Amino acid sequence: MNNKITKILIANRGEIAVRIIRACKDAGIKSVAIYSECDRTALHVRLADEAYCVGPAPSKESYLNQNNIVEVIKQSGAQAVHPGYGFLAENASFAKLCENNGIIFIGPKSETIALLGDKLEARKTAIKAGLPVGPGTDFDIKDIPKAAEQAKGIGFPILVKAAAGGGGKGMRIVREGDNIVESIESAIREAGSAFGDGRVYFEKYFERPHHVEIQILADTHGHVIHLGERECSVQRRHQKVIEESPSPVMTPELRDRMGRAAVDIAKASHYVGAGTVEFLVDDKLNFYFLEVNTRLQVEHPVTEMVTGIDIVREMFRIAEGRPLSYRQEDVQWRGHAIECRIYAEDSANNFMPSTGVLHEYREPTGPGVRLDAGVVADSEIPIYYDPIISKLVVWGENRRQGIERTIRALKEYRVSGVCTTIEFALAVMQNESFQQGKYATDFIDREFPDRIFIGNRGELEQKAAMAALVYEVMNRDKHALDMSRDKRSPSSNWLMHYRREGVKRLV
Amino acid sequence: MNNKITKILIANRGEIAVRIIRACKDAGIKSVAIYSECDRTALHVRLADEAYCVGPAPSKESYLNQNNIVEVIKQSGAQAVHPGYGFLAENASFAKLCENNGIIFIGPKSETIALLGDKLEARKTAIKAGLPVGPGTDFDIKDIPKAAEQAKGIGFPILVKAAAGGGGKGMRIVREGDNIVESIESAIREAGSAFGDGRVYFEKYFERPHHVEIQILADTHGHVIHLGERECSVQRRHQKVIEESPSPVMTPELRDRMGRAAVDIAKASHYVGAGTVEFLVDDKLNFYFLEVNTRLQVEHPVTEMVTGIDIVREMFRIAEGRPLSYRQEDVQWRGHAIECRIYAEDSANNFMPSTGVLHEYREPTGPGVRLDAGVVADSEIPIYYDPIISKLVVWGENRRQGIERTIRALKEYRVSGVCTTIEFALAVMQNESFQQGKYATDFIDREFPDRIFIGNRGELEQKAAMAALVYEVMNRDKHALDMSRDKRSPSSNWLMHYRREGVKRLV
Amino acid sequence: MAEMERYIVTVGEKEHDLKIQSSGNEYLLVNESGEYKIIAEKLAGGRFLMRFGASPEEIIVRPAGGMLNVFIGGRQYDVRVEAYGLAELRRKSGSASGNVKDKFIKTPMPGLVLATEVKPGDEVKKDQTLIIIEAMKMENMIKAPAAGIVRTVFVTAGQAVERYDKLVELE
Amino acid sequence: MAEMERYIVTVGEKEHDLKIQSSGNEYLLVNESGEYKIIAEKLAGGRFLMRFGASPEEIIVRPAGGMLNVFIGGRQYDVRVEAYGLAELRRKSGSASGNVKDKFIKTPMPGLVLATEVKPGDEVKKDQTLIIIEAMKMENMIKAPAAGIVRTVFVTAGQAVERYDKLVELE
Repeated sequence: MNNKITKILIANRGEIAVRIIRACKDAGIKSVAIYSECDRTALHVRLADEAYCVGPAPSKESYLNQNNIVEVIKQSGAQAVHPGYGFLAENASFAKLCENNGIIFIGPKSETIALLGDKLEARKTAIKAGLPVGPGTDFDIKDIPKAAEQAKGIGFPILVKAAAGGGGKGMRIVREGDNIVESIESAIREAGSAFGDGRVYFEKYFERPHHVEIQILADTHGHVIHLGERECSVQRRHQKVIEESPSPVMTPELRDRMGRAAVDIAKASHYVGAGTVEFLVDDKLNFYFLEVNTRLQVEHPVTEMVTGIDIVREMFRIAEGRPLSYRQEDVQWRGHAIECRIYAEDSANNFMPSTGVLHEYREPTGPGVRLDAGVVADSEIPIYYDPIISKLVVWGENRRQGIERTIRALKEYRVSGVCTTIEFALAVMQNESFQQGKYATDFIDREFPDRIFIGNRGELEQKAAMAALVYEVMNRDKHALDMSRDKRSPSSNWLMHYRREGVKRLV
Repeated sequence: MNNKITKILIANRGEIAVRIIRACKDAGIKSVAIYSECDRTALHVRLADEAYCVGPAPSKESYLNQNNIVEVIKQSGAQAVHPGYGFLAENASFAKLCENNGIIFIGPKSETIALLGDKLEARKTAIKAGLPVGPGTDFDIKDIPKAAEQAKGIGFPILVKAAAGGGGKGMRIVREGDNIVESIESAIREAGSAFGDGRVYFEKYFERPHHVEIQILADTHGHVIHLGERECSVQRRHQKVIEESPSPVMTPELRDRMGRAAVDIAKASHYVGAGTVEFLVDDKLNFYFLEVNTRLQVEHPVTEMVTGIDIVREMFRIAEGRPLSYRQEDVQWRGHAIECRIYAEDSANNFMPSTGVLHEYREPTGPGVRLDAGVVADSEIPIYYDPIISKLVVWGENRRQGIERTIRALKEYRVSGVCTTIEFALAVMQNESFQQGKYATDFIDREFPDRIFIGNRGELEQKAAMAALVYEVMNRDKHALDMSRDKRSPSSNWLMHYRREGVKRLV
Repeated sequence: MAEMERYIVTVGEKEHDLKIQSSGNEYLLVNESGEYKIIAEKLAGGRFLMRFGASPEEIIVRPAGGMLNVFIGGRQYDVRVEAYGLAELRRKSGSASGNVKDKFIKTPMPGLVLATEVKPGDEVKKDQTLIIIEAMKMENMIKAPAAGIVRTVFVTAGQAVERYDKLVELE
Repeated sequence: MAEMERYIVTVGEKEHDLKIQSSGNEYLLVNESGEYKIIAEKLAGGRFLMRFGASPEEIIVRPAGGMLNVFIGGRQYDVRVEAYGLAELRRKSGSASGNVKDKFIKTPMPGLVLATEVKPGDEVKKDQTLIIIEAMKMENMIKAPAAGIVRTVFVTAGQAVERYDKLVELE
């Protein structure tokens, strides 16, 4: 098959929809956005060639509404759909629905998604393909109290994990003495809400492994290559927040072995498209197969920065039935790339989601800086979706320069209206263990036991105090001036809280 | 000598000051900005660690005020000064003044600047070093009517060029029948205003050569390397507007020969720092030495994108007396980079400068996009300085992808308040000769004889017409609503021009 | 739903004859080649998201000197919107908008007058330099759009000028 | 030049005892370690360029729920500014600002109530889950800040809540 694609519908929102729309524009392909009612003026809608509403704000009624989406694909005349990550990206029934409707699903075949999406089957496939797998007892939880009993047999800590999972959603660590029933119930609810599939299972939880993943590309002609690894061990709430490539623990020899393992499971599962094979790596550099993510990954840009390969455009090419543009020996790595995911969350308050309007939003630019954002100034951050607003991806000649430039870039953001994790990312970049490349998945717990992510505040805190005071006095003076000029003073103004006789403000 | 630099004053403004401040931050060096009275809140001031006013808005009284600048260097405790490009960057007397005051001038020694800044001496040096030089009769013009007579002896077309020139300022082509006296006078005035040095001379003007330049780096230990070429043939008003690397006409063999020629003249002039050796290349790939720019070049980012080398940080290193980080064989080129200079000029109106406030200013981001800008939304573009506001530098795996991404990025800009050359850059990127890499310095005259740079407007023009009409009707309706709600209507509102009885507006 | 109204919208040299009717934030536009539905949503800072059928465009519109400045897809257009009746009237009376303006030569940018090259009574040729304005370190020659006689020179060397200030009157 | 006025400025846990005096856009601030001159220039959109001596900082200040939200150098601070006299008064009367608030457990973000895990009269331990709120596809357990007895539960499962809405009253 060799189908020229001229129009693609992007079944997603936010930064990844923007990313894919940009690839369409580069490739001269028309892009079709979909949006929920609350995303009417979202950035991905503004940038697309066409845009269609697919339902109300809740994901289940819009971005997960398969029938509406297929309807819009037909209406728009798009030949293909790119699902991005999350939402329907790893939903085999959606891929199947597309196949049945003659729509090219930009990703693996529905059988491959189903096979690798079922963690027990994925594990069997990995073993058959000769990959090392870690310890673990997998079963799909149906009877929760019974499962709780069985779990204790594995030995704590245990990981409750969504069978259809990804991105840390629907995942819970259960330690000795924790309320395992509550954890299971909560994981089931979260998985149901995030993936439309509430199945969860157990895995043995490793305390401090490295989370290292290999990017693969496979075409319809049986060619499979890997683009090297990404180190994803900086996680909070089991969600990756900072990724880099190469991994500080990697050696060329290990990359070669892990890369070949990733290619092997791809071949064993007749994989087509871009994918990611996740591994746990221990301190002795043993590695264990974890799972395959059958989609474009949030952190794919770090691989793009070091290899120079545009993964999304290569996905288009594969979907057209054309052979890969690269052989394994064409893939060369240069320098170092680091991604900081910027979330609309309050890192000072246990990463509570922070919604509202981005009154001020200015991004860093300059040497080595790539920005993949889903927002602009005045964007509204709705409560319904993943709170990622921006990915800062920085390239440096080496890891040290990568960190230096990332710190500089993080400090250049100017944001108001919602809380973000910029300061959290700064605290990580300025952490000594991180700078030395000595960290594993327990990094946050180990280095930030108090969950205080304030980096090297020092002098800045004093400046903030002084700035606030200057602002108060400036507005008081301005207000006093307004009062003397105009007897009809504004009524709904917070400045009115001042008492007449002075400058005092009741807080 | 090996002097650790901990604080640098940047004797410049705009995007290049921002660029250098970023390099300082990356290197952990304190940055000191200077500003004229009208640049009080300019972006380079906002980003620097310290900032000092050096005089009123006109350059001669501020950014060219050597004594004030040296005073501020001392006051701030900076050990070094980076001059950027333009202003004092190639001013030997300023370099000398720094040397005399124990300040490290980040650039070549004052003698080298003087030697290479004098075009007659530079030519002699090139000949001595074995470089090919083009035809031309050089003399410093003192008696204008006499010079006009002498010029005719060379044969038209003739180029009047500022002896202290650069960036196309103080340059005029004189063709058969033109008013040569007016051209000389105007070039002298412009050169005086831009460089504080009104000397001009003649060169034979080549009608359609390629303008190709080689980036060099030289340390204080006698090591000199080159970082390959930049193609700078897209020029208007003798000013480079779009540059790329590699050059479409380049071959590895020619790069090697030109690179070695550039290294030779650097060695012959005891060059230290970053520099650019400019050549004219004809269609048979003969090349001729033109001049040496003894400073950081506007278009240095394209070289940074393809080599991965941070030229500004390497300049810091050289200034500290340390050896270069690279040997010639370490320099590797990957992919293709294109720079579009975005000016605050009206490309629909003969590139007239456009000043005012950037009410709206949103930059493109995403894969391959680097932005070096001197402005943000709400920046004011003053009338006193170079109208460059932003440099869009885009990397692609190959030239085609570089152009595709550049077009996408150009379309992502959102600007209002001043005119820019974004559409001009789009027209160039969409031009067939440019896309085929078949262009020389006569590109603009040849491809855009009417000076109409509207790219593929087509459908967009109709959308603009419709959008304007919708805006009018929307505001008319809103105004009608306001009028009915509030009898005291605003008086200074342009909507007041509407006649009561209808929708008509007198224009 | 209001009635259809007819306008002449001029972009550059090209006149667009358009009819429009609005209902809330929906607009129906008609020209000789068909009907277009536009939904307009106001964003912050003079920006609009307008949907032309299914096709969204983020557009900035700013009033500027009697015209509308429309920024769309990296491009900028100066657009004039006139009710059809008035445009007809103007055309019939022969007062093409250009003519009145052209009598006065205005500065397209703020800057500093470096030199006045003509004086009242001078006969000038088309493209002859009248005034030299320095702005952003470049010299800009303001030239005669057509042959004529200089009636008034409004500026002198050394004087600062604002955008659209009158420089010279020709007759 | 106005007189020096004394304030307590609280950033996180830390109290800054500052005196200030203004003259135009220049401010003189004094604390125990010295004097600081600040020049403040207003930019667009709640932004300020403030110069601390020679050191410029672009700062965004926004009032938010009785506090000031200060964004500087990639970092965000919630700052409370109180006139010294009032701060003293408040401290003496022992009504530490935290106490009154803590009685009511409020939602730190808008979202959907997934479950209420307690009912009036329940005795709860510190860190016991009271309410589960879903926002942005994550479940957020709202826990008891201290041991106590549930007096009121203001919400029910399925209900949408706005930021700072009361969830539970403890006593």
